[in-house]
Amino acid sequence: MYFYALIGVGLFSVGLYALINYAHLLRKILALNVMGSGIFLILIALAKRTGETQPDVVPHAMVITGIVVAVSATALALTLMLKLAAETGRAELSEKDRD
Amino acid sequence: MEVVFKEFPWVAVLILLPLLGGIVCFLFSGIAKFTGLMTVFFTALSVLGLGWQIFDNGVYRHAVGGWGAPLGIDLYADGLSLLMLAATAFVALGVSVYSAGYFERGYSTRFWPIWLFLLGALNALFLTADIFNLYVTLELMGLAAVALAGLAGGKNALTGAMRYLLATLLGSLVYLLGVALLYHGFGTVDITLLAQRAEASPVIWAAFGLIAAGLMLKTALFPLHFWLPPAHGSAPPPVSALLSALVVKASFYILLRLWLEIFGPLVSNTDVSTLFGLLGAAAILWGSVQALRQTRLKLMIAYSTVAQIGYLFLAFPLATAAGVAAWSAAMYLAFSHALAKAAMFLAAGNMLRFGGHDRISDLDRVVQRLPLAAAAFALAGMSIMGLPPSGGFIGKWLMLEVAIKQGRWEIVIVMILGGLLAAAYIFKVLGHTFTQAPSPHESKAVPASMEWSALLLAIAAVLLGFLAIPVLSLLNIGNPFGISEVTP
Amino acid sequence: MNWNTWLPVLVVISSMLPGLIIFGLAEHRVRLRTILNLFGAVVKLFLVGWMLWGVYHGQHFETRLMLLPGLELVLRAGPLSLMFITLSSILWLVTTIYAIAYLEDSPNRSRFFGFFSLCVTATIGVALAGNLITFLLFYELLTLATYPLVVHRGTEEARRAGQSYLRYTIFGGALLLIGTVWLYSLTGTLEFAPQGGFLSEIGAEHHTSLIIIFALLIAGFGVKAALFPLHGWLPKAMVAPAPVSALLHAVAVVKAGAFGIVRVVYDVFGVEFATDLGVTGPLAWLAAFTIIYGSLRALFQDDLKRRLAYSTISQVSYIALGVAIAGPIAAIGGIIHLVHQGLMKITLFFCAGNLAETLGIHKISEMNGVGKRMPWTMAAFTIGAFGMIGAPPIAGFVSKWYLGTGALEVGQGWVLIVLAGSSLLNAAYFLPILHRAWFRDPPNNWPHEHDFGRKETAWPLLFPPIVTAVLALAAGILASAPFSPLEWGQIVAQREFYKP
Amino acid sequence: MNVTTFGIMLWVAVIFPLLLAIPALHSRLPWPRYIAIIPAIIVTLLPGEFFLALPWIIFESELAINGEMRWILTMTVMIWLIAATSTAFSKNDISNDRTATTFFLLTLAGNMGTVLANDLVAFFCFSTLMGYGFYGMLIQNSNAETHRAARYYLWCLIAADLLLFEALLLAGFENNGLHFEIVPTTMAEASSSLYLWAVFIGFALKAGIWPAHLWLCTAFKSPNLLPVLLLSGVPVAMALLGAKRWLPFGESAFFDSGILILMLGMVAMLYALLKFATHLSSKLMLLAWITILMTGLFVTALGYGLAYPSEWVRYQHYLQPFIVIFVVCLTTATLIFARSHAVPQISSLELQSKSKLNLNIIKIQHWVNNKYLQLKLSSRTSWVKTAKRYQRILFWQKPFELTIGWSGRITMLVVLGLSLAWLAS
Repeated sequence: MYFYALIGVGLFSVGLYALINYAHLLRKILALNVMGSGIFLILIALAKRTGETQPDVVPHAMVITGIVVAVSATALALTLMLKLAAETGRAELSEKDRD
Repeated sequence: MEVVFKEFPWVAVLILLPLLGGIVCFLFSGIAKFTGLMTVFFTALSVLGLGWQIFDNGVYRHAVGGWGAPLGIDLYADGLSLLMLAATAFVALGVSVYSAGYFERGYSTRFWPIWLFLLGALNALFLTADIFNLYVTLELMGLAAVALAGLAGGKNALTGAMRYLLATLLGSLVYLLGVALLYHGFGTVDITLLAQRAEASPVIWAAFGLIAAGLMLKTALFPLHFWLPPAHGSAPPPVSALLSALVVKASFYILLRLWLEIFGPLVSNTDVSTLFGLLGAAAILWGSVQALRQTRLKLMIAYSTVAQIGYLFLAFPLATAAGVAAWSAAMYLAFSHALAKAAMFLAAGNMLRFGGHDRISDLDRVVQRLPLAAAAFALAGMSIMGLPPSGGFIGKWLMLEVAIKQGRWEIVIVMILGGLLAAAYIFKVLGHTFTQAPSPHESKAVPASMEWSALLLAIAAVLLGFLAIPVLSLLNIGNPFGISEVTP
Repeated sequence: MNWNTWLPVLVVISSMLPGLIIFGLAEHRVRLRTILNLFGAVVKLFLVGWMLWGVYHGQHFETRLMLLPGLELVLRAGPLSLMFITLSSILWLVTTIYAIAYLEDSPNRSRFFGFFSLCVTATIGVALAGNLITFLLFYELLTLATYPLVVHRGTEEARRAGQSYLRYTIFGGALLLIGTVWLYSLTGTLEFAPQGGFLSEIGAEHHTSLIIIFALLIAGFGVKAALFPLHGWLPKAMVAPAPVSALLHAVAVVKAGAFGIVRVVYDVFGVEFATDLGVTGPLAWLAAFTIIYGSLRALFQDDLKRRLAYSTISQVSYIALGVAIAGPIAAIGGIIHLVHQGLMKITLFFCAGNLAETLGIHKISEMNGVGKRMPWTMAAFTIGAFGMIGAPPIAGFVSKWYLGTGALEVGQGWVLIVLAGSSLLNAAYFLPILHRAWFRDPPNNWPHEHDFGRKETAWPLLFPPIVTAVLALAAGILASAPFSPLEWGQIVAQREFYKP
Repeated sequence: MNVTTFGIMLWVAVIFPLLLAIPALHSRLPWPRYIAIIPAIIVTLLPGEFFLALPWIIFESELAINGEMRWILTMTVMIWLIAATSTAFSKNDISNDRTATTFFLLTLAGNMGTVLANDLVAFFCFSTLMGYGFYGMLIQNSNAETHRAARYYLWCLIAADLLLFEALLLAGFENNGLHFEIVPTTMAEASSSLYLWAVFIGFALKAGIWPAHLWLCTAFKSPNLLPVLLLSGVPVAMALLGAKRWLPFGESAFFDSGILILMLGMVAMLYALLKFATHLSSKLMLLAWITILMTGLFVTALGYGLAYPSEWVRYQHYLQPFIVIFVVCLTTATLIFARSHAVPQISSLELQSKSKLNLNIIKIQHWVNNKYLQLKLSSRTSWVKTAKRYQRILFWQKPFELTIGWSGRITMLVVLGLSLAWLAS
């Protein structure tokens, strides 16, 4: 059970690393999604509580909500990225872009 | 009639009305402006209703659909929530009137739905009683805010919005991880239950660390403020006003709520509050100095927000010995900052619209030609500087009093320095508004609604200086800051 | 709530309301603006007269508004307040008349008169403040209301002067804020009371704190009172139009600072307690030094207004000196100088303004023979200047007299030397001006002459300095008359020094 | 008419000239200089002693007149009548314009007030007014020499006023009132030699007593007749009057101070005599030296009075008429000299007036003087040399320089001798 949770933590960390390390916005957005998945995994993994046969339903509800939020966030992010790319020609953030 | 008013589920109205209004605006873009204004107006009235309700009946708790924790959604309103709701309502009214004049047709249809959506999310956030719903509202608020920030298009705005989006998503996710840990540890997301169940343990520490980090990022506490100036500085002025006045305060509200209810008693270790205090002090000094160095008006105001956030965090080290007074001071500062900063951004927007630029040194005789905007800027500046009589002064006075009573001279000095620096950057602007710029420019007319909304918000920020007693007594409904001491 | 509680508020509002309305007036509505201005000034004068009468007959005027639990806004009319507001309201009326004529046809007059009225409002508030927090509030308002007046001309020089003014005053305000909060956290009250009172009960372990608080408060007020070394803004602020300088020097800003010092020593600390703390001595020395320093600097100024500015630095410290000598008679000297200096200095500034407006004269070296061209103006100037020197029987003589005998009374003979030195220096920088004006021959052409026909200048410009000069003379000659500044000064000193 | 009405006349005598000093008023009246004196003349004619006290005036000052002061007032009136006459008929006199009249009247008002004052404050007020008014008269349309004199006078005046102010403060500190009846007595009891010296030096400066005589000598070279005329009488007499009224005579002995003052007076007399002997050339300057001589005499008398109160009580009644007679004689003499000699050193005239008539007069005077002076110069060159050296001492720039003139040396020696003698006793 903790195995999955640890994998979740791992995913979160990898995502964080990618978010900071890569300049391309698509990679950053993907990294955020990976982080989100990591957290969802943790939530699911920890839903099975000791001493109970039935897994807790609340985390599942949370994950579903979380996924909905993540999808909309990703959609917004992608839109923004496309607009930015159209505006600057590059899908990257750079200090030099300011006038 | 009175009974109806008192029993009426104002909280539900507060959340649903803006969402509904947002949908209407989205569907019928022709009446977006009218619907938006009406919605905001009635939402503000509902805050009044809720205020009356909890003033008479005390704390309000409502389980949506009768489900109750842990599965259902609990709504909770005490003085603290009410104060934040009131701030939201005031700023919302001002900004909405302003936006009605500011946004032209094309932008208007996009602005109103998102803005009402944001309003709904904010109201929901302030009324939520469980930490997971806090996450959801936080995320909704963040997304709406990003959408607004990018509304204007253009390179700067989009870059700022993108940066903002990444920061806010990262913050939310880190917060969510903390929530997951807390749920795992104590099997509930309801704040009250958590407060009962939680005990000092590594889980608490880990959760606290994550939650605090996420929220600090979203609140833009130094040194995690990097995303704020570009986002606030390049968004359209009414949006900047909303972001600076409300959105950053919302995440601070969550941090404060959780600290008060859950973490404060458990990790009440002076190191943590000292760290918050240190970061707050650094934010004040750094933000102010940066603001002073800016040549663009809106960026200057954005950095000023960074500095003003710092004051809120100064309350942490002070609250260990004098909870109520310190928190009252912080919330008073937050409230008046919301009004003043909104007014300031709106006034800056007027100057921007008027002159077509916001270079501080080229502000060309604004005082003569745009007196209301200059007055709004000056009055808002008064509150930001903490000059009497203004809301900012009362907040600073309360905080200084606590600090001096505790002998925390370093905090006193930081606060005074912050005030002086604020005066320096605000009067730098005002000085230039009197003089003729080296390159005079053509001016563009500014609608009266935009001028007056900014001015009225600024006046409200100043008048807040005279309303300390009612506001503080409202704030203490439900005793949000614990009962460790009597009201000062 | 009865009439007596409303009166202080009405006195404050009587200038604020016209000010706010004037902001909204269009630039060309000269007549309405003038009527509003004068109406406000006259109403205020009437209300103040009423209050004066009431207080003289033992009535009590007080308004309170709760600001925070335990922290109230208090407006109260005592003898000391009344001296100050009577001065302010009379001089406001006179200055308004002057300013209307002075600024004729110049731009942005609505803004100017709006802030002008607010400035007076803040001054009245400072005078009526019944506790330190109210004082602080109006004191800061005063800073804000005068800033637009200082930068009114909108030139780069004016902007710099404004920034310099703010650098000093905001800094002073910050010190004041710390001092006030600190005091409040020590005592829990900020109420002004005759002879201080509430501080002397504080334990000896807090005395160091109290000394620091005293220093903070005095430094905070000292900025506006232009005590050395906090005086730097004053000469720079001379870029403002003449009515503003007149107002800054005689009525509003500088006086508010000096008044603050009086309040702190008398009504917060109490003279006796302050003397016990040992803080009055250094204050007296600082004031004495400022007196000499200001006069010395004035000697070397060729710009007339700058010379007057340094003279103000010197003269206002007489007030602080009178207070710091800590004896009842010297107190009278300090307090009445509040009024006397106002009357004399405003006369001088009006005259300087007249010279600038009528003949374009700004420098002393341009003043040759000006007495022949503008005899009335220069006669008023002469009275003001002799008053400053302390020549009898002009008002300044009475102030110096009480300062001197007061100093002797408490055995501080050194003050006499300071007074003599200052008089000597005053003579050294005023008499050459008079000599030039009266005894040198006028040039063929004045720098920038306006034509006023057969009159020496416009009536509304000439009338105010003559009125104030006559008042300064009357305050000296009729010093023992009822309602004279001297008599009020004696009433105040009575309250501050002798237990009832 | 009762005493109160008489009392009001006292005020009128002072206020009337003061009001007339306003140019707009006196330019509309014929003979303003005479009209201004009329109330004072009436006061001298009113019988008995009377006073007017107004409770609301500064320090409850009052004016009064008694038998003793009536003498002085009469003298003052006479001097002013002479002064008015000396200018009234000379229509071309450059000092006859409006501003000059103003200063004339201001000085007149100050003088009347000084005589009538019955307390220290009033005396001080009016003597200040008189001093500055006199400065104005002195400097009107003057030459470089007079300018210098006026400047010296001004500084003496300021210094004197400061000293008197300090004395006043001391008196005010010791007393409840400042009337001439009380102050000297209480100050004598307080034995305040600080007060005594402040008063003495203050009035000495105003009277031009040696060694503060510089302004007096220089002022006698003024091209204006009027100030020269008044010089010998008004300021000097008023200063002596002041010293007499302020100082505690006949109360208690101030032996040391008294003797010092006495010696000073004697030295002044000696110095003036020596100067007199060396300055026979200019008759007007002789008057200056006579003035200094006489003030020296008075100072000697004052010092004696201070040192021996009982003697003062016995002889003081002779002093008053003496002052009066002396001053009136001196003024008349000055008038005669001045009118016959016109202006002494016309070469240094820097007249600004552009009137043709004036210029002609000046030219004639130039011619006369040059002739006269050249005669003198050629015949007595050695005199010129010594005169130049005195000039240096006269300006008192380097008083202790070794090249000091012989009259100065003798004076110094005498001072030294007297001091030694005094120390030995």
